Amino acid sequence: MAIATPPTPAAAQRMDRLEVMWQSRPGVLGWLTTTDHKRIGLLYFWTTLVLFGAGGVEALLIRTQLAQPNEHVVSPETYDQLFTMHGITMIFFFIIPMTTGAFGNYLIPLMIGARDMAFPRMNALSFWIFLASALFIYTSLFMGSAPNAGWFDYVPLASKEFNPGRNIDFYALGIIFNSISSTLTAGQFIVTIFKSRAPGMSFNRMPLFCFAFLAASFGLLFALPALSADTIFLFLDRNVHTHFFDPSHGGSVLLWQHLFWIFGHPEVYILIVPAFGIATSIIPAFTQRKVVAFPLVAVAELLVVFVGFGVWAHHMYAVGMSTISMVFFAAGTAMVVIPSTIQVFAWCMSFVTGTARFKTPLLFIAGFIFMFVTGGLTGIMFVAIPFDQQVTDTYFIVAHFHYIIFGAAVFPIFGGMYYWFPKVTGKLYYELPGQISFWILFVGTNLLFFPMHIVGLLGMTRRVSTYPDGLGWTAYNLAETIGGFVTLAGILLLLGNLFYSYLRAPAAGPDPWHGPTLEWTTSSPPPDYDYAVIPRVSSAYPNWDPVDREFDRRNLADGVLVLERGHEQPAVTPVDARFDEIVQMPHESPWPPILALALSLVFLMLVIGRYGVAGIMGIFCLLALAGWHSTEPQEQ
Amino acid sequence: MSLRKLEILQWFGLLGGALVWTAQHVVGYGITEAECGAGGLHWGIQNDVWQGALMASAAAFVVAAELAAITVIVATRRSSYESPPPPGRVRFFAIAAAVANVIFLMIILLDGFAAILNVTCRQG
Amino acid sequence: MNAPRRDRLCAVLLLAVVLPLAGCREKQSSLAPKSHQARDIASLFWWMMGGAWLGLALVVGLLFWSWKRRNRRGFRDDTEGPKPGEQASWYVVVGLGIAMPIAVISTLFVISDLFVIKTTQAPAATATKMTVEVIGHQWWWEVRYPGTPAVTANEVHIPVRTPVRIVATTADVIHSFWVPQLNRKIDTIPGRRNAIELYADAPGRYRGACAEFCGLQHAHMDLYIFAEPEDAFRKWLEDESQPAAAPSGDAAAEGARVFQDGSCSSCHAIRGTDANSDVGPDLTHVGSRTTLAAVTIPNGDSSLRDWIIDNQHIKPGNQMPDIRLPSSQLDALVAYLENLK
Amino acid sequence: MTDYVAVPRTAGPRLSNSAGWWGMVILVASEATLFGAFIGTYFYLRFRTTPWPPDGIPKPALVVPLILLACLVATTIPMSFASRAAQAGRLRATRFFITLVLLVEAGYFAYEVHDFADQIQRVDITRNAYSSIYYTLLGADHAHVLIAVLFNLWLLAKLTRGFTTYRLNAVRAITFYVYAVNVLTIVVFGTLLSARA
Repeated sequence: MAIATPPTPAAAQRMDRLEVMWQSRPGVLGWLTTTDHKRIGLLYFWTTLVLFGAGGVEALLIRTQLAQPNEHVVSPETYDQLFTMHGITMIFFFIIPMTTGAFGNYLIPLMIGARDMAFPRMNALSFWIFLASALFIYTSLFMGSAPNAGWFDYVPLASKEFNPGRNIDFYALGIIFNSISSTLTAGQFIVTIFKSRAPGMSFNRMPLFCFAFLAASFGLLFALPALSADTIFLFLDRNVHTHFFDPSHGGSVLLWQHLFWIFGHPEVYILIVPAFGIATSIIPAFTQRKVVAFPLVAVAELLVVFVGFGVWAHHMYAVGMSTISMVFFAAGTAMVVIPSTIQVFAWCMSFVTGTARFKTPLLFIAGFIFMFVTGGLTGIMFVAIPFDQQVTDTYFIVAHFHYIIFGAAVFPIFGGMYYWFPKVTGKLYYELPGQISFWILFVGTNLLFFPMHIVGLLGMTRRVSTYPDGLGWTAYNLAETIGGFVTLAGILLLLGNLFYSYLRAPAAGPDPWHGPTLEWTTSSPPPDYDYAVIPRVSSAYPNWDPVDREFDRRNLADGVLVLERGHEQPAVTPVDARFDEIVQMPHESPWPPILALALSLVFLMLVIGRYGVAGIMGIFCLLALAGWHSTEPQEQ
Repeated sequence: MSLRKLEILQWFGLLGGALVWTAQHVVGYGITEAECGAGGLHWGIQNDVWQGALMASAAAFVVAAELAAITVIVATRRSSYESPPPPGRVRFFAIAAAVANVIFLMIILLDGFAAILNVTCRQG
Repeated sequence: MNAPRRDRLCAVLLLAVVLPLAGCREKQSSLAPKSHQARDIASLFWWMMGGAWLGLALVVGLLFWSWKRRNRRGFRDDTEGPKPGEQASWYVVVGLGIAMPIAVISTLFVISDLFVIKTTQAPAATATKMTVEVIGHQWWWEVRYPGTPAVTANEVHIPVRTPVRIVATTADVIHSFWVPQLNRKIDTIPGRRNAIELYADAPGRYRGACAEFCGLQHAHMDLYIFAEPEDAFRKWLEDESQPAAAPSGDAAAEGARVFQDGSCSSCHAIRGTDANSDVGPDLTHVGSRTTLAAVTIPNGDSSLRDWIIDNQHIKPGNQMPDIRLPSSQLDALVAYLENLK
Repeated sequence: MTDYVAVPRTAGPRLSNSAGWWGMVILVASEATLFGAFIGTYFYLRFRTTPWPPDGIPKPALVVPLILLACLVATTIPMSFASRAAQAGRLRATRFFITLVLLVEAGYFAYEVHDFADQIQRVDITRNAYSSIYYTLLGADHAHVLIAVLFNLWLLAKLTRGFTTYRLNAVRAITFYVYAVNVLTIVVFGTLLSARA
């Protein structure tokens, strides 16, 4: 029973007061200075969608070049920049910001019954920095000197000697720039989930979605520094002539690979864990059943990231490490599978023992399970070091991780778009085109990625700008390219359907799915203050606890826990979510975009080698920070 | 058993295994690097001895954590993992720990034995 | 015609250094193993793939079952009440989600990383009678036979049914030496000497490639392994060790002069002449190779001529400039080089 | 149902640390991981190089750095006093202790910068991998002392206008940061001085 409709006139007045208190400025300025997690989520959504388009165009250009042997659609130099930018874009500028930035920002506070993130201004900052870093790295593409040594950017190919241009400096700085944003987001989520949950939402009653995003945030927090260290070394080697990666002066080229994959492998799990979270939100809604084996699924989401930190060198089996070193990572690779098998069977049993309503979102989750299991099973094969050494750097790997990253990470994003569309827009979507878009995407992606297993086993290596005829690869590559364009059609239909629904579809009401979690108790789209009254929570499926919801309505009527005196929200104890105190939240602020601007000037100066000017810009950043903290929440 | 004791056991069960596996993984791999790297040789480390000792102690610790978790599960059998905290939360994390520690134990045993049984410093 | 016989026929034809005839289609496939290492890896794959299909079938089966049951009476009130089938589901999750995969994957770990790895790991320095040094360059392979002056490029000759220790190093960036039909791959890492064993069951020509992205022409950095009977191999190595034969005939002599005086000798070596630079491939016996530019184009008068004047179009970005020569000199140069058997 | 029913507590001290403090913990965790990567790099390179430090490079000095380290770590005590004074609402005491910490840290930083410049004159960062990681690690550590200095400066500026909840939280958070930097410096010095072993 939704609390969207005020039970009494008094309640209505309270809601009006909250409305005044929390609404953000109208117009563009409102969007620039906003600290509303929903607006920031939408900003993230639109930005990452555009970048998804860019990465998709790059992918299709690659596939067109590879459609036939000995093609000349693009030059080798362009091709290298294309596949590098494709990787960087899809990983750093689409999936991470789309899941954490868009879905996380919009939904985490709603799911935990909060009114905003723990650090709203920092939240805005993370978006503006993200946007700046995206513009920064795409500038290089339009200057024709985009990163061209692969997203993995191995030295010495990325060293000054073999890559004298600015390409790799853009890579190094762009990655550091972007990871500042990701780190802010990650810390943001951890603290928000620890401190801002609705009273009563102890860890054993927290939605699985939040466990997933907690896991992803911890992953980002501890994985990104390794990449930062690595890219700092790279920048120093290229521009200060240090010797971290230079064997002739005691350095090691494998150092780059170790540090890169210490980040890079957890990154893979960081990409898919939010997808698990989306799946574990959609499954209960469309099977009308709590997810099977709740504690095991929750711990699995955390474990997959944690154990994921111990497997990095399985990307490096071919570099000639000693076997006794490799087995450590093979053993980790073997057991990191278990959390995933736990979840897969928990999801399947939820399908079986619930009543599955195969609406579009659930179809996407079913498709996700299929793709994830396929990609996971080929992943298990890399426990076998000799087999990995045979297929690594071939298209078999490309197939494997596209099943994981497109199939397992992006399908739930699509499913989530449909699932929360009514919540975000207040409109329903059209079901039939939705289901058609799923089937087109399902066929398209499998046609696109499955043949890659085969060509890989037939010996086709990765990152080749073209390939010879007569090795039995041609037909498969053509099929993949066709699949690529089918996938494009599916995505266009999906977006078109949502757009048309936004214009034409009937209103959805607060809770079209009888969804399990708190966001379905408030109106669609949610008001600026999210919840008129701090909800009472006594299970991980609060919207299915009518007693508590009735309790909320009484509270609203009696004015208990409405917190209408200011920008207020309760803070709780981290573990058991006991009510601790009422905290004042900061309101909109112009400083986040200003600081982001100053910071991007720092990076621009660094990339063109004006270190002195960069230092001055750094001082501007400090001034911006000072201005930022000159206003205190209490003083409003 | 008092709730306070259960709390301690639960956190030990949940975090103990994780930390020990982390340590064993980093140190174990570090030993192989030290053993097979040019700069490490003069440290005169016996890989097999170290790996064996490391595996045994880590495994013992993880088993202890697992036992702690099981103790908590048994002690809280009257409440469910959905009950109000602390009991519900304690049971919830104990169940989680019981699974996690099995995984940590398996990794420790697999890489420990493999690091001993494979030829030391032979390029793979 | 069955596979072994066909391969033997190919081998015979190849020993005569003619281009492969249509019909003996070449492979770079890890699923067509021609050595015990590659065979172990392939059978490992087939077993894993069988298991993978079973696992996928299991999951798809469960999803399909739920689809069959989709029209039952709704559980709407169960969302507050007891959860249907929770107990049974726990057994499934713990059994199929924890116990079963731990058992299966641990077995896989033991088989592959304790036993199979013994056959694919690098051979000890003393383990093989013979060592060949392969040096990766952007974008071609230099091949040296320690103990002999023999130096060649992109075409490695080895004795058949003899374990050969390949020492893979690099002159510039990271490459990866990979001949799928004979063994797994090994990267060439600056500052490291990595080793791998090559063994061929049957005589024949095996295609390999650079597997690690190494820049612009990564796509055109392939190589051939020629596995030959012991005596044929000895003969080849003997010839390869010889310095270049003196140019026979006026054209060739003219060509030699062009080579020495022109820009060629500033990058290429021809043993027995003053040209001894090692920037580009050693051309002492270039005429006896089957392909040019790391298996980019077949070797032969016309293709060699095209390569010299137009290589930046054939292999854009490669480190050799297009050489502009009056056609008389070009003919002579081609005649000279093609006679370097 | 014996549940923690959501009822706002009006009186009594806070049950758990503020969000601001947790935010600082997150920052420190991220920084610590960065230094973990640096230190891992140090030993990874070390396992490949013998002798260590490479020939022609003097072993790092022992006495002076340890004395300086002792001074820096000593700031832990006044900082804890500052934190306690703040929670007790004693503004002047808080300002005094923070100023004390600030002075020691500033002095430490000034000397270290001078010493850093002096060392880099003798052995340049571009000499070899050892010098590269040595100066990177050392410089990064000094940078964090500088951040602590800036934090304390900002705190003093804020405290000129008395206490607010926000500033009390800030004192606790920055106290934690100062502790963290002190521990970090101990670890970094330990790593660098291990080259003498």
